[in-house]
Amino acid sequence: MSETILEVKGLKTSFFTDDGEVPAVDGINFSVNEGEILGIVGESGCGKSVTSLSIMGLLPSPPGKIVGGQILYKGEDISHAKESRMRKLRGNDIAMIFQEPMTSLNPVFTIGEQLTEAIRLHNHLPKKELESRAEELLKMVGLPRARELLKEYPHELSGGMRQRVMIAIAMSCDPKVLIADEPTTALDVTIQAQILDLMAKLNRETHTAIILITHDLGVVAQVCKRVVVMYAGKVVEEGDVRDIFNHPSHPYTEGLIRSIPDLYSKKEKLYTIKGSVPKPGSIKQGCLFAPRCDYVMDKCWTNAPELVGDSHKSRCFLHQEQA
Amino acid sequence: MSEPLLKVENLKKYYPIKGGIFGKVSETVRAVDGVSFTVNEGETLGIVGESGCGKSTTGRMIMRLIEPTEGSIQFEGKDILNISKSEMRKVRKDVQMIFQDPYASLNPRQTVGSIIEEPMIVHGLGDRKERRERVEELLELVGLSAYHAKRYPHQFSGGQRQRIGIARALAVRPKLIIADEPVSALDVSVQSQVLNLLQDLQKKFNLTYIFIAHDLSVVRHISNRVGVMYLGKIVEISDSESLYDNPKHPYTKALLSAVPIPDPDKTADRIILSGDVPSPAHPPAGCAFHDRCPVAMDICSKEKPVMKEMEDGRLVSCHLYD
Amino acid sequence: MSQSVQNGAAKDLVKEKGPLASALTDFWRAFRKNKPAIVGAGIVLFFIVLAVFARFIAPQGINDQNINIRLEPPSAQHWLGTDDFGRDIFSRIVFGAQLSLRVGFLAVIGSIIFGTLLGVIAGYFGKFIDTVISRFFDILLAFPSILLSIAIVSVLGPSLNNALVAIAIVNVPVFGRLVRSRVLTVKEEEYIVAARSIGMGNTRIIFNHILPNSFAPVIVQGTLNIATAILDAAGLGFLGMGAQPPQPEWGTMLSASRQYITNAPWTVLFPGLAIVLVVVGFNLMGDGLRDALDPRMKN
Amino acid sequence: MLSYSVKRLLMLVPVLLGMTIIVFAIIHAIPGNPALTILGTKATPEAIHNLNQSLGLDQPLYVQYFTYLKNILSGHLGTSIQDNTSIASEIWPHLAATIELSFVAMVIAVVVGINAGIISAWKQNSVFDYAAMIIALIGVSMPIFWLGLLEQWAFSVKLNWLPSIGRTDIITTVQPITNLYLIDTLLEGQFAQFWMVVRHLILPAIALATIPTAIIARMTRSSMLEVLKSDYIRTAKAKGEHMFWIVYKYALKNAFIPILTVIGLQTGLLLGGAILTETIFGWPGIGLYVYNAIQYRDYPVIQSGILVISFIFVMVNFITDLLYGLFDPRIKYR
Repeated sequence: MSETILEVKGLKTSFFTDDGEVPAVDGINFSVNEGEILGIVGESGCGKSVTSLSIMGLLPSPPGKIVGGQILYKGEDISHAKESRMRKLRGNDIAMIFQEPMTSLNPVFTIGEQLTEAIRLHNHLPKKELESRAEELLKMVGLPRARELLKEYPHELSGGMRQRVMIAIAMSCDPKVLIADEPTTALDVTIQAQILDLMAKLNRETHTAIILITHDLGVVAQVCKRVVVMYAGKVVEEGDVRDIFNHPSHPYTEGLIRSIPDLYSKKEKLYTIKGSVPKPGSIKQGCLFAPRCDYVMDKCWTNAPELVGDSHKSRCFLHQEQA
Repeated sequence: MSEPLLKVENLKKYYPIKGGIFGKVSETVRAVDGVSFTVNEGETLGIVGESGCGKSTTGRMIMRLIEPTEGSIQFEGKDILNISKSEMRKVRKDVQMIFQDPYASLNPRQTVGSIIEEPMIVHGLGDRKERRERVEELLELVGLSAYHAKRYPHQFSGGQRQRIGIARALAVRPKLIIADEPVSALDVSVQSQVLNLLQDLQKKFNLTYIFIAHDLSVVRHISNRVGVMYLGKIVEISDSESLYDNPKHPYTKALLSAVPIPDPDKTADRIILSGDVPSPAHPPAGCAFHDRCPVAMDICSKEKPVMKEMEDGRLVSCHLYD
Repeated sequence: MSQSVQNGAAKDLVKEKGPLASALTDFWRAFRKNKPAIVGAGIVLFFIVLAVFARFIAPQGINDQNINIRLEPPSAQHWLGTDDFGRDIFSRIVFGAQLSLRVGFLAVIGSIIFGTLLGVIAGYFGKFIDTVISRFFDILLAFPSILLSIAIVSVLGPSLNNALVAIAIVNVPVFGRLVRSRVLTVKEEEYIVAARSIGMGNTRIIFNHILPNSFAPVIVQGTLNIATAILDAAGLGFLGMGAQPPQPEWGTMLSASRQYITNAPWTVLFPGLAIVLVVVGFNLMGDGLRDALDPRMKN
Repeated sequence: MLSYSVKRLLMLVPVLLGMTIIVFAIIHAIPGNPALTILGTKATPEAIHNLNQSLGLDQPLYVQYFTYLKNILSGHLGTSIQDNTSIASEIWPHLAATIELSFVAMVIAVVVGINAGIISAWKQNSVFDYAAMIIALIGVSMPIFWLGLLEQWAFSVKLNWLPSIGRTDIITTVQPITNLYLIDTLLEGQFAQFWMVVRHLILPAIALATIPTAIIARMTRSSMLEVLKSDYIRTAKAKGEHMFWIVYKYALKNAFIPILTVIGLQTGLLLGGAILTETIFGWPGIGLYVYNAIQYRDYPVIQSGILVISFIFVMVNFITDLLYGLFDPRIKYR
């Protein structure tokens, strides 16, 4: 097995609002190995984006703050690293792409200016080489007319092309880890297929580890090797993608998979998870999923289960009883 | 077979783009470019396509929220583009709409009760007391409670707001409901709740739906028949079983293969289309899809394909089947 | 519907409250947290009290003259000193609050009424009417505002009421444009499309949907404009085109006492401070209202 | 770009025409007999008759307007009632004085305002932010004529640091070339005079700059805060860019459009505010010219003064419009 490059240990991130401390991420653990694609999946408000911003040190602060745990990059805890250290890591070692390709590029600078910036910051290349490197990057992400594109502005590009540019920017310094936060959510399905294909190709070719954050189980199933399922700020299940989809052991994971309409066959009625995601901090004790769970037991209301298991971990009393 | 509830023929919407000092029309955006279909009572017609394909514009033209440039729309045999105002009012009562964004489609300064009551006031249904009772009845019907009537939309979650939107659409007992991306803003677990609700209501009141969406799995789940749109045109339309199990048009095939399946063992061979959807201001000559089509032939760049009926009754617009 | 859905739906809702009460509570909660806004509202309230109870608060009448005590510095008897006619400056400032607040409120209310009317017509009906009204606004806004007020007053003749009318006219396009752009925005909102889809008519859409949703920015702008209206009225007064002596309008008072600044600086200092204070009050309150009423306009 | 400029310029025509109509209306909206109002009740019938004729008041209204318009277009602004001088020839020296004062005030406002706004936004909720915003709040709430009086009292009367009246000392005369004394004195090589002109400029320029500085600072701050929250700034941070460059290079260019708009609009405030400032500081600009005309009910001068100032304001905003394209590539000049 390859080496662990990034490890998140007991990470707790809270937002401090007028209503007090709201825990957005509440003690999560996972690790990323060199060159793998890890999926983090969950619905809105589960804390998956906060996790990625915590890793990058880009939490909007105030109100956001890491209140506990560690983020180990190559063994170094960067959860409270100095800004100057983080600047060296960002873009160079850990890069990120975002959900909205429309707003993530600066509208008043050319593609070339934005693409060469990270390279300029982290490797001091002469101007000539900068330009050829930029062109090379655009070709790598499958964009035609690379030379002309460098002089164009973001609004002249389509959504799919912009997301390719974002990927080119992220890959410009050969990062060890690429965090992709809902990279295809804003795109049409045929464009999504193109982008996922590109990301898988880059992963194979450059051996950059990818953390793919998404709400779309289909995307996870098609692209990732390992999956972390998050619910209300906690990891509820983690394991190999086949284990998760074929034998989901947490009722939430199971419910999610069952409530998606099937493209290949028509079901009479969809399975539903009743109710909706609780507001962060609104459930004080017991399992956070208990109010929506079909298998809820008495102790679920009072005791919070731990995440247990070896390669396939789950946070549910159902399976801990059996074990 | 009886007369269809809705019959749309050769519907078009062109937007002129003005430029220059004197505002001359420099180009035309063909948002919808000759769309025809029928919808029978009690069925659900799904319309799928990617953003900018004209599916929402089509829906809004049927509501006459957008005036068509050309074509005819017949509802219960009447051409609603050429009827008197009072007749149109009746049609507006029979055709209602559900919107995509559950946050933007409810007036933030109105109570939920008054939102649901408003269509009844506009159409002069019932007195105050009857309307209030109906509001409570509707709230219960969509899975909310009567006491919710006094609250404001911002006090509800996205899924609940979509239920409010559905209650508003049902208030005047319509026959046809046009649902424009009704679940695309919702989380998966909430999405299935709303889809089930829509199906339950359809059975209960014998409703007819036009279900516009970009999510192919959702459309399959809810629709009896499905039309696939590309650049303002319907490229294929048929009953959903045969369309999904055996797509004919190359675009339909590519679209279906692009959907990520939530099953790691089913990694189907993807057809990855190159490039982007062309601008509707400059659609390619001939078949609009030919420049991205993996099986394009010479004729495709020259002649526009016409809609043809296949042996099993499905309609496809592609030169492959000439 | 399944029973479980209903339970879930009910569970994550906030506590039950009446509709109006809940809207007001929300507003109050947002406003209360904004300390500067509270200070602003306090200042405004203070001046309103001064104006309303001027007769009881002011130790002397507006024009009680006493030549023996000309230009006396602040003392226990005359808190803010006396002016060149031996009038008590504090008393005059208290009575002046009546004039300034009256100009501020009336001018802005006038601008709001006409501005909203024109703005709604232009924004909702569009096309030719819109072009005409918008051009009219453009023309009015093409003049620096104080110059246009001067022009209008020079026609009507200098007086406080004419200054009020001039300020109101000058600010009509400010509200007109605001309401027009608000109407244009709201008109495209999906709930208006929804309203049209159920067959609702124009009048009902304007009054039930568009106006209530355009109201918040008008209130905010109105509050901020009271501040500028008071400043402009003082400026006109200072130029001799507003209130005329012996009216205790603050700008007019400044104009009358500027020649005594060397010997009796308090005659200039205090009326000016009164203007700054009341204007700061309205500005703070306006900023606070903006944050509380319209989260989209927030920083 | 050219076609856009032409189009925008054509759009100015109705606005400028509307302005002339309003200015024209000033005289004709005076209730009663304008000549009587202008000359006062003691006027002789002969004087009234003469004035009526010289103003063309006996003609039909539309004829009067077109005569007026024709005169303006050919550069005739009429004659002053007060001293029978040609307004057109009188107006430039006054206008130059106002332009000099306003320009210096605007430079102060832009430099101080933008930087204060940027730092406030960058260090949001810091002591600097609070202090700057309190000062800015008081700045926008300040009657500038009052500020001018206080300045004179403090810096001229009490401290005797700076002159309080006029553009020059009474005994000195600057040889007018452009009538912009800062330039004229330098062209003449009169550095002592230049310094004197600068000293005379300081107090009125600061008084005039106060409100625009405060408004620009507030606008810059809120515009920058908006931009700093945006996704593309997050992208820049994710690349490891230093915050200083993010603020001054990336964010500022994005935030600049609304700031530019405010700067354009502030020129109107400056030119209007000039009338108050110039009155206080005895600054012989167009504001003082109009103020004196008001005292004498010299309507042709009032008319022309308002027209000229407003015309400059319109042109400044026209130029601002054209400048948008420099900062935002999304604005297409069609």
